[in-house]
Amino acid sequence: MPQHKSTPQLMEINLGPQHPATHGVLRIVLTLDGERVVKAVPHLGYLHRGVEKIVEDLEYFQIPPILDRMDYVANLNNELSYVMGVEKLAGLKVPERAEYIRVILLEFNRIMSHFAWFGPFTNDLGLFGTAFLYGLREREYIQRLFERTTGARMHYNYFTYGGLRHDIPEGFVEEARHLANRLPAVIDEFEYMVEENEIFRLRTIGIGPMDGKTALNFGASGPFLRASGIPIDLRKDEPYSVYDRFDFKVCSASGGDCFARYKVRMDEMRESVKIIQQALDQMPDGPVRAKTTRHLKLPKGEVYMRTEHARGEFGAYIVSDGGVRPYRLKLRSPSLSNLMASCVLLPGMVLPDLIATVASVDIVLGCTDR
Amino acid sequence: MIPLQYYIIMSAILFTIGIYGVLARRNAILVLLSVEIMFNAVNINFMAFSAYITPATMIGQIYTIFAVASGAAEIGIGLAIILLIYRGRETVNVDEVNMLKW
Amino acid sequence: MSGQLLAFWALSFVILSGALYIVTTKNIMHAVFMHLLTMSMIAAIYGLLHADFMAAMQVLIYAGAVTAMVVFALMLTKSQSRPDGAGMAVDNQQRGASFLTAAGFLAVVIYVLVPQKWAVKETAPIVKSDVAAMGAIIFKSYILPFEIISVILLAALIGVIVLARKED
Amino acid sequence: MAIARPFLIALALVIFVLSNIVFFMWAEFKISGRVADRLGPMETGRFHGWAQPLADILKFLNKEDIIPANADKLIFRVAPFVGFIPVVMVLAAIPYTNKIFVRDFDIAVFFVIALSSFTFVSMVMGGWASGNKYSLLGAFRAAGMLLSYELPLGLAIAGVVMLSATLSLIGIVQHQTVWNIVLQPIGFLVFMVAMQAELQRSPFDLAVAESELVAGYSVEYSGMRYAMFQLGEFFGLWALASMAVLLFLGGWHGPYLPGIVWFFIKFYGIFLFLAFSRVSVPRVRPDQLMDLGWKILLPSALVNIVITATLIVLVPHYQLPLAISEFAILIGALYLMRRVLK
Amino acid sequence: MNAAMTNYYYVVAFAIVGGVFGGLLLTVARIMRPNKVNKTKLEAYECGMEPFEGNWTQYSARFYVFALVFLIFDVEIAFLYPWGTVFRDFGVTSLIEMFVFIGVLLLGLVYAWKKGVLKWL
Repeated sequence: MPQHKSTPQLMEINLGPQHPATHGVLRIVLTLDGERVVKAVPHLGYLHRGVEKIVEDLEYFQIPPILDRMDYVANLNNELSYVMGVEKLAGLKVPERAEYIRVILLEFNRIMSHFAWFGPFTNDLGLFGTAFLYGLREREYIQRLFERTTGARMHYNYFTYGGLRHDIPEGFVEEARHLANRLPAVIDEFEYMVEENEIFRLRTIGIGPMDGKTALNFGASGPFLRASGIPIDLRKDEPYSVYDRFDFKVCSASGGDCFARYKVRMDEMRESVKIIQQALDQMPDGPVRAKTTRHLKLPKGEVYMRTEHARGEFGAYIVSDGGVRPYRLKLRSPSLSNLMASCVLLPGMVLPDLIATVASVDIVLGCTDR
Repeated sequence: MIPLQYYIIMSAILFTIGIYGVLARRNAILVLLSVEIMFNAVNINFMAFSAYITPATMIGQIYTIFAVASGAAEIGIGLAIILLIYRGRETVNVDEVNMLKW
Repeated sequence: MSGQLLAFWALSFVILSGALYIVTTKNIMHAVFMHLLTMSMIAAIYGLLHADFMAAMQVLIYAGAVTAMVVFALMLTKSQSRPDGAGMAVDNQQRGASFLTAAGFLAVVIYVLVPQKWAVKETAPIVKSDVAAMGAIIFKSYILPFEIISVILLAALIGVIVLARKED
Repeated sequence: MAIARPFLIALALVIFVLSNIVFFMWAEFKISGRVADRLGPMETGRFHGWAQPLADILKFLNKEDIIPANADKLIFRVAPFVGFIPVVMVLAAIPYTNKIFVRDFDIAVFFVIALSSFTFVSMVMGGWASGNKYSLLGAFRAAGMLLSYELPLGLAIAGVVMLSATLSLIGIVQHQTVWNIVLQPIGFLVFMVAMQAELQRSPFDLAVAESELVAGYSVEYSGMRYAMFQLGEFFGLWALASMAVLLFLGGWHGPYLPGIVWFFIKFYGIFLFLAFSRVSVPRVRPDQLMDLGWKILLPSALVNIVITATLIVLVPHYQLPLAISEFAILIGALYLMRRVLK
Repeated sequence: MNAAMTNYYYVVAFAIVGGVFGGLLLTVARIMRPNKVNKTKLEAYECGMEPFEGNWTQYSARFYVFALVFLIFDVEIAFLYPWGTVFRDFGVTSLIEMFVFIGVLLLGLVYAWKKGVLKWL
C-alpha cells in the first residue's frame, strides 16, 4: 500500500473588506494553516472612485477637493504635491507667508495623521479603546484649529496654486502656539501609556521586521521606510517649500519591526512640533496668495512633484496639453507602495501578528485605491 | 431505597450498548467513544458495589478513581494512535486499517 | 416512588438513550457532545450513590478533558468535510451481527447477575462521602497504585509526544 | 413547600445576581469611559446613563435571531445553555457569610472547578456549530486557553485547600484567621491571572479577539443567544470573583462592619481590578498566552504547593515562615523576570 | 431526605432554574424580535464576502498534546485535593509520596517543554 503523508489542510479565508482591523475596506485573502498564514493576497479597489479619471474633466482650481478625499487622514499633504506641481509648471511664486502657513498646517496634519494611526494601532493590538480615544482626543484639538482656519473638519480644500484660499483667522498663531507647546507632553503621555507595557512590547518588538533593502525595492517610503534604518525624508533630501529654513532631525530607527515604526512616528511628531514652533516664530506678514486667474491655463508640458506625506512620498505627475484641464494627473500614493512592501512580510506570520503588521504600516484605503 | 440490582442492570445495558458500538462502528473515534461508554458502565458498577457493600472502606470508589485516571491515559494514547494512523493513511476507519505495518 | 428512585429512572433513561444515540448517530460531533451529556449524567448517578467527590471528578475529567481531547482529535482528522458529516459511512457492515452479539451478552449477564443475592449492608448506603476520609484511605492503603498511576500518566504523556512528533 | 424552596432560592439568587450584573455592565461602561478620558453613557435614564444596560438588554431582546444556513442547528441552539446552566449551578455552592449561604458543600471548591470546565465546552460547541471559519478559529483558541488556564487555577486553589484541610468554602473562610493572600501570595497572583483568562476578559480575550477574529466563537450569534453567552460570562465573573474573595481575601471576615458588607466590599474590589485591567493593556498573542500559562503559572503554582506542603509538615508554627518565604520567592521571581524581559 | 441528597436537590434545582431562565429569555426574545430571514442573512459571515468553500481546518497535532497534558494534570488536581485535606495526618511520608507523584508528572511537563510541544501556533 502506498504511503502518503497527509498534506496540511489549508483554509482560505477573507480578511476584510468588512473587518474591524483592516482600516476601511482592505481585503486580504489569506490561506491559513491553523492560524499561520501561508499566503496573503491583498485585494484592492473597494474604495476606488476613479480620482485620476475624474480630475481630467475638472479645471485646475477644482481639483484639490477631489484630492482631499484620497488620503482622508492627512488631506493637506495630498493637496500640497498637486498645487506645488501646478505652481512649478505655471511658474507661480508663492508668497512667503503662505509657505509658512502651509508648513505649519502640514506639520499639524502630519501629527493628526500619526495620532489617528496610533489609536487604531493599539486598538488592533487589543487595547480596549483607551489609547484610541486618547489619540482621537488630541486629534480633535488640532482639528478644531483646522476647522476654524479652513472652514471644514475633514476635506479642507485650503491650498490652492499660488498660496492659500484665504488668510488664517484671528488668534490662529496663539492657538497654534498653545497646541504646539502642549503636544510634547501629550506625546510623552502616549509613550508612557504603551511603551513600558510588557504586553505591548511583546506584541510589537521583533514583529514584522522589514529590512531596508526590500523596503526600498518595493518603493516604500515615509516612516515605514525610515523604521527600517534608511533615513530618507524628502523634506531634508530635496527641500521644498521653506523646509530648508528649519532645524529638524530625520527620525529613523533600526529593526524595521512594529515597535520601530511606532517609535519613528512618535519621534517624528516631536520633530514636527519643533518645525511648527520655528515656523510660528519666523512667520512674516503679507499676502497669502499670488495673483492667479481662476481658469488657469498651464503651458504644455509635464511635471512630477513629490513631497513628504505623513505616510511617505506622495507624488503628483501632471501632464498638461495647454488647456484648462490636466491631460493626465497620475498620483503616487505612499500607502500603496508601503502596503505592497509589507505584504511580503505576511506569509509565515500568525494572524495576530499579521493584524499588528498591517496596522503598523499605516495605510489609508482612500489613498491606495484612489 | 434503590435496589442494587437496578444499578447492575443499568450498567449491564450500558455496557451492552458500548459493545454494540465497538463492533458496529467504523470510525475509530466513535469506537473509542463506545469504549468509554463500556468503561463507565464498569465504573458505575464499582461505585454501586462500593456504596452498597463496602461503604466504610470505599474500595469500589477508590478503584474507580484509579480506573478513571488510567482510563484518561488510555483514551489519550488511543486518540494519539488514531491521529498517527490518520496521518499515514488519511483515514480513521478501522476496517481499512488492516495491515500490521504502515 | 421515592425521589431518589425517580431520579434514578430519569438519569438511567438519559444515560441509556444518550449512549444509544452515540452508537447510532451519523454525526460524529453530535456523538461527542452527547457523550459529554451522558458522562455528566453518570456523574449525577455517582451523586445518587453519595460519592460527590467522584461525581465532580467525573465531570472534571470526562466533561472537561476527554471532551477536549476528542474534539481536538476530530478537528485534526478531518473525519468529515462538512460539519454535519453528511454522506459519511460511520458504521460498518456488521451491524446485525454486532447487535446479536451485544444482545446475547446482555442476556447472559442478566441471567447470571440478577438472581444473585448480594451481601448488601442493610443500612447502606449511608456513608458520608467525606473527601478527607477518602484521602486517608488512598494515602494509607493504596499508595502504590497511586504512584503507579503517576507513572502511567507519564508514560501516556511521553507516548503521545513521541507519536505526535513523528511529523517533524 | 420544602420541594419548592430550592427553586425559589435559586430564582431569587439568579435575579439578585442579574441585578448586580446590570450594575456591572453600567460600571464597566463608566469605568472604561473614564479611563479613556470620556464620560461613558450619559443620556439613557438621564442620571449618568444608569439605564444603559437595560436598554442594551432590550436591544438584545429585539434583535433578529439568525441561525446561519450551514450551521449545525441543534448544537448551535444548545451551546448557550451549556455555558449558562453550569454557572448558575455554581451559585449553589457559594456562601456569602457563615449565615447567608445556599448549601455548605463538602466539596464546594472542587465542584466549582469541575463545573467551570463546561465554559470551554460551550464555546467550542458554539464556535464549531456556527459553520464559520472565524468562529472555528475562536473555538480553537477558547479550547486551548481555557484548558491551559484551568490547571493553574486548580493548582492555586490546592494551596489554599492544604492550608485549611477542607474543600468546603465555609470551612476555608472560617479557617482564615490570617487572610490567605498573606500566606499564599503566589497562589493569589496565579489565581487572579488564571481567573481573567478563564473569564475571557482582556488582555486574555483571545477567543473573541475583536480585531483579529471579529468576534471569535460568537461571530454568528445574534440577539438573545449572544446575550446568553455574555450573561454566562458575567455569572462566571460573579462565581470566580466570589471564589477569589472566599479563598484568598478572608471572605466575610473584617472588623466593625457586618460580614455581608465585607464580602461585597472585597467582591467589588476584585471587580474593579478586572474592570481596570480590561481597559489598560493590549491583548496577548495566543502563543504568549500559552507560554504564560504553561511555563510560568503552572510551575509557580506547583512551587507554591511544594513550599506550602513542606512548611506545613515540617514547621509547627508555619504561618510566619510561610508568608516570608512566599513573599521572598515572589519578589525574587518578579525581579528576575523583569531583568530577563528587559 | 438526608443532607447529602438535599445538596443534590439544590444543585438540580439551580440547574433547572438556570435552564428555564435561559429558555424564558429566548422565548421573550422570540415574541419581541422581528423575523425576516433571507438568503443573504443566512450566509456565514466572512467579512462581507461570499465565504470560500470548506470551513474545516486541520490543526497541527500539537494542540492534541496540549489537551493530553491538560488531562494528565487534571487527574493530578483530582488527586491533590483529597491529599491536601489529609496530608498533615501522615506527616513526612505523605509529603514524600506527593513529591514523587508531582515529580513524576513534572518530569512529563519538562519533557514536553524540552521537546518543544508546548508551543501554540
